[in-house]
Amino acid sequence: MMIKEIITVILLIVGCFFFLAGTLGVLRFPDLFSRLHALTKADNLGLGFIAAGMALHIASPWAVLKILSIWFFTLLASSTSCYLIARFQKEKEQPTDRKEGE
Amino acid sequence: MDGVFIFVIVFLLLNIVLGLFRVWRGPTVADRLLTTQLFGTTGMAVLLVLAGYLQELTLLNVAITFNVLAILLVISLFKVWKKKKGETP
Amino acid sequence: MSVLIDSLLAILAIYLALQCLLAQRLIQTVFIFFAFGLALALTWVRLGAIDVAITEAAIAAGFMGVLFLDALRDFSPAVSKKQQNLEAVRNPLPGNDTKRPILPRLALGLGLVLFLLISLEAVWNTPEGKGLTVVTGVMLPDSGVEHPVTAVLLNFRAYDTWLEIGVILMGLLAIFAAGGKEVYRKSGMTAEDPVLRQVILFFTPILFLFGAFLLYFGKSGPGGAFPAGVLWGAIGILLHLGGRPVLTVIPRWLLYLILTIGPGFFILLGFLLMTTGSTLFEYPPAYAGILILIVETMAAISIAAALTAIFTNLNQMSEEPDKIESNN
Amino acid sequence: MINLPTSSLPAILVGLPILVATLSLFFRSRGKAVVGLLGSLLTAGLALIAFVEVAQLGSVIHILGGWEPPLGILLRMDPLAVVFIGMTALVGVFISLFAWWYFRAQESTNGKFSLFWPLWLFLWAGLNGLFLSNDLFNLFVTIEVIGICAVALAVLSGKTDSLFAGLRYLLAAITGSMAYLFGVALIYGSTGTLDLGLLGQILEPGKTTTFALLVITFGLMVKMAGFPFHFWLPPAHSSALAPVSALLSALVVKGAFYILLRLWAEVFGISLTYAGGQLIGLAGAVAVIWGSWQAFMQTNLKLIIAHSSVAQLGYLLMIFPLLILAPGVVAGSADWLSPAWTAGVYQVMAHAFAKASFFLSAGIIIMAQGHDHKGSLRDLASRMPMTTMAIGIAGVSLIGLPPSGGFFAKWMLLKGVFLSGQLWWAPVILTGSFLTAGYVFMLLRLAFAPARDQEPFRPVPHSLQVVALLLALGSFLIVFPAENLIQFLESSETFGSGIESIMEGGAYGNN
Amino acid sequence: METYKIYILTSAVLFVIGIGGVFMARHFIKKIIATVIMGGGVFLCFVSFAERDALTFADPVPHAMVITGIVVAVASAAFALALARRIYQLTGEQSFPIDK
Repeated sequence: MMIKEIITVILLIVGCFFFLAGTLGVLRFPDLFSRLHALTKADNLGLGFIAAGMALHIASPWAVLKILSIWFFTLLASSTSCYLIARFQKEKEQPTDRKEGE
Repeated sequence: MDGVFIFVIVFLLLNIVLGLFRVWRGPTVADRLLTTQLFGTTGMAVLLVLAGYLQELTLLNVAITFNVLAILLVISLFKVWKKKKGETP
Repeated sequence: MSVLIDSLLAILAIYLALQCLLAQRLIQTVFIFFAFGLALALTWVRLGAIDVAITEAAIAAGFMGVLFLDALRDFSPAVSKKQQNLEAVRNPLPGNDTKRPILPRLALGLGLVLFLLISLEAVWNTPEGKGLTVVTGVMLPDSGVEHPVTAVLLNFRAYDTWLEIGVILMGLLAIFAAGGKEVYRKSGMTAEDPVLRQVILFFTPILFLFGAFLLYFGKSGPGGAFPAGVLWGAIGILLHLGGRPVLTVIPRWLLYLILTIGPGFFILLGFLLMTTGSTLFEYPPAYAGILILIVETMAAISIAAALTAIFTNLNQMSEEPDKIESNN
Repeated sequence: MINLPTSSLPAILVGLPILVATLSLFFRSRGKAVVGLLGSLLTAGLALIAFVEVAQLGSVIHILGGWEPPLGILLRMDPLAVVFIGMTALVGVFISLFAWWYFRAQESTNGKFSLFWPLWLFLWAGLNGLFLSNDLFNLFVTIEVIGICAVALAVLSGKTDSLFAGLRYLLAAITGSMAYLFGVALIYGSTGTLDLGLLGQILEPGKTTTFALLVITFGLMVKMAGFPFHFWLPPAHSSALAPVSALLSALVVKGAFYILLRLWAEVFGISLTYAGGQLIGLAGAVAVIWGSWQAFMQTNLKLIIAHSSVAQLGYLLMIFPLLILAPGVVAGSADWLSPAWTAGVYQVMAHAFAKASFFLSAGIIIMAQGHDHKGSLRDLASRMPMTTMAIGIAGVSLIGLPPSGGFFAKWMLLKGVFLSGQLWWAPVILTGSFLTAGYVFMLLRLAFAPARDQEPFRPVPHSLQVVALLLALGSFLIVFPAENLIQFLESSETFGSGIESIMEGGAYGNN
Repeated sequence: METYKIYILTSAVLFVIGIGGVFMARHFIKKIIATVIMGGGVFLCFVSFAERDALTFADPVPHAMVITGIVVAVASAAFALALARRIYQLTGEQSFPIDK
C-alpha cells in the first residue's frame, strides 16, 4: 500500500517537473519554434507521468483505460495543433514582409 | 495524499499563469496561440489530478469529452488554414 | 490551501476573459476563447457541477469553438486588408477612420467600474438561501432516475428542457432565415487527405460509442442528452469536414423527421399522457425511467442533427456564389 | 395559489403552436403557408376558449409534471394574462391573414419567406408561454424563444440593412436576457425559489434584492426598448417585412413590458422606492418626447412609425410611478391605481392594433410604390382610400383623440396623474400627443395632396387593405367593452394593486 | 472565507467584463464572444450558489438551469454568428458602421 502511494507521488512530482521544464522553455527560449518544441514535448511527457500516477492511484481497469485514452487523445490533438501553429508561423514569415506583432 | 494532490494542482495552475506571461508578451501571434496548447495539456493534467483528489471518476468523462472535441477543433483549424493558403498567394 | 486553487482559477478565468476581448487578432481571440472555456470547465468541476462541466466542454467550448474557428475562414486578416482598401475607395472621407470620441468611452468605462463595485457589493451580501437540495432529495425516488440533475432536467422541470430543445431547432430556422440554405450542397472540400480520412474513420465509432455511453449513463450520473447530442453531432461535422456531407445523402423528409423528433416526441408524449388525466409532462412513476430514456434518446438525435445542420449552414456561408453583389 | 382550479388549456396554448410549427417544417413553401395559417386560426380559437374559461372559472392553473412549486413549474392563467393572450390572438390572426395574402402577392420573389410561418408560430407559443409563466427561469426561456424568433423574422427580408439591424437587435436581446438571468441567479441564491407567487411572500429587501431588481429592470428595458436602450428598435422594425414589422411592434415588445409589470407588482414591491418609480417614469417621459420628435423628423414612412413605437412605449413606462405608492399611503385609499392599470392595459392594446395597422398600411404602400419615402403617400387618398382611412384611424388612436382606444388609455393615464397629484407628468402626455398629431397630420396632408409626377403604381389586392383597415378599426372597437373588461380584470389579484414602498422613500417622498 | 464567495465575486467581474465587451468591442465576433462571457459569469453565479447549498449532492436545480442556459446561449450565439457572416459576405463589413 505504502509503496503504491510513494510511486504515485514520485510519478506526480516527475510530471510536475516536466511541466515546469516546458513552461520555463516557453518563457526563456529565444524563438517561436523552440518554444513550441519545449511546450509540446515536455508537457505531453509530463501529462503522461501524471496520467500514469493517477492510473496507479485510481487503479480500476475501466478508469485506467479512460486515462490512457485521455493521454492518447491529448497527444494527438496537441501534436497536430503544434504542427499547425508552426505552419501558420512559417506561412506568415515566408511570403510577405508584413510586420509581426501588433 | 490529499496534500500532494492539492500541491500538484496549484503547481500546475501556477504553470499556466507563468505561461500566460509569454502569451501577454508575445511577440508574435503564434506565441499567443500557444495558450491553447498550454491550457489543453495542463488543463487535462489538472482534471486528472482533480479526479483523484475529489474521488470522482466521472471527471474522466469530462476530460474525454474535451479531448474528443479537441480533435474536431484541430481538424477544423486545419481546414481554416488550408482555405487561407488557397486564397492568399 | 485549497483557497489557492480557487483564487488561481478565478484569476485565470478573469484574465482570459479580458485577454479574449482585448486581443488584437481575431485568431487570438478565438484561441483564448477555447482556453477560457477550459478554465470555466475546471471551475465547474471544482464546484462539483460535473454535468455543467460536460455540457460546457461539449457545447460551449467544443461546438461553439468549432463555429468560431470556422468563422475565421471569413474574417481572415488577408481579406480584411483587401476590405480596408475597398472601403477606402468607397468612403474617401478623410476623417472616417478616426477613433471614436474619447468622452463617451470614458463615461462608459466609469459607469462599468461603478456597476462592478455595486454588483460586487450586492453579490457579497447575498443572504443565505436554502436552495432546493432538500426538496429534490425527497422527490428524487419518484422521478424514475437516480441522478438529481437528470431528474430536474427531464422530470421536475421538463417544460424548460422541452422549450430549450425547441430553441435549438429555432436557432437552425433562424439561420435559414439569416441566409443559410435549406438545400445542402456537397462540400467543396474532398477527402483527398489520407491522414484525415483515417482520423475520421477512427473517431466516428469512438464519438458514437462515447455519446451512447453518456446518454445511458445520464440516468445515474453526469451525462445525458445534451453532451450525447453534441458528440453525435460531432460525427456529422467531422464527416462534413472530411468531404462526406451526410446531410446531402438524407432525403428531405427524413432530415426534418430527425430534426423534429426530439421536441415533437417530447410534446406528443406529454399530450398523450394528458389525455389520461394527468398534467403535461407528468409521467406515471412506474414507467418514468424508461420514458425519460426514450425522450432523451430522441432529443439527442435531434440535437445532433440540428448541430450538424447549423455547422453545415455556417460552413457553406463563405462559399456562396453571390459574394460581392449586394442586394440592397 | 395551488388550490385554484386546474385546467389543461395553458399547456395546450403553448404546446399546440409549437407542434403545428414543427409539423409545418415538413412541407414546402405553399404547404407551410397553409399549415401555418390553419395553425394560427387554431391557436386563436384556443385563446378564445381560454378567455371564456377564465371568464367562467376565474384564474386557473396548470401544474406541469404534477410537481408543485418551488421545485416544479406552474402555469397560471389569470384575467390579466388571458387579456394579453386574447389581444395576441386577435392581432395575430389579422396579421396572419395579411401575411397569407401578402406573401401570395409576391410569391415570385423568394421562397425563403415561407419560413415566416413556423417562426411566427414559435413566436406565438413563446408569447403565450410568457403570459402564462409563473416562474422566473421559465420566463427567461420564453424571452429567449421570443428573442430568437423575433430576430429571425426581422432578417427574413434578406436585405443588408435588415441584417445589420437584426444583429444589433439580437445582441441587445442577448445582453438583456443575460442581465435578466443574472438577477434571477441572485434571487434564487437569496431565497431558493423561482416561483413568482412564493417569491412575493418571502423576498426580503436588501442590497442583493435591490441589485437584482436593477439588473432585471435593465435587461427588460433593453428588451422592450425603454428609453436609453431604444437604439435597436427603429432600424430593426423599419427594415423588416410588413407583417413582421407589425408583429414586432405590436406584440413582441409588449412581452418584456408584461414581465416588468408583473415582477414589479408581484415580486419586487418590497424593494422599490418612490424615487425608483419616478426615475423609470422619467425615462418614459423622455421617450415620449424624444421618440415623437424623431418620428416627426424622419422622411421614411416606416422609420416614422418605428420611432413612434419608441414614444408609445414611453407611455407604458409612465404608469410605473403611479403604481408605486408614496410612503404612508395605503393601497386601499389610492383611487388612482385602477385608472393607471387600465391605462397600461389599454395603451398596450390600442398601440398593438393601431401600430399593426400602421405598419401593414406602410407595407401596402411599399408594395404599390416600391419605396416608402413619405412622398410616396401623395395622392394616396384617391388611389387607395381604404389604406388612407386605415392610416387616419390608426393615427387618431396613436394621437389619442376620442373615441379611440388610444384616447381612453391616455385619458385614464391623465386621470391617474391628477388623482395621484403627480401633476408633472401631465404636460408630457399632452406634448407627446401634440407631436404625434404633428406627424400623423403631416402624413394625412400628403395623402390628400395631388400627385406631383406620374409614379409607377402597382395595384394591391383589396384583401390586404381590408385587413389593415379592420385592425385600425379594432383600436376603436376595444373601447366599447371597456367597462366589462375592467370589471373582468379587477377579479385578477394583480390588477389594481399598488406597490407599497416599505423602504423610506427617497427625496421626493413628499405626498 | 467560504469557497463560493470567491467564485461569486468572479461571476460579477465576468459579467461586467462581458457587458463592457458588448458595448465597447468593435468586431462582430468579439461582441458575440462578449455575450458568451457574460453568460459565463451568470452561470458561475448559479453554480456557486449550488455549491453553497450542497448537502450530500450539490443543489441540482441551478445545475439544470445552467445547462439549459448554456444551450440557449449557444443557440443565440450561433445565430448571431450566422448573421455576422452573412453581413460580411454581402458587404464586407466586420463591425457596425459608426453612426450617431
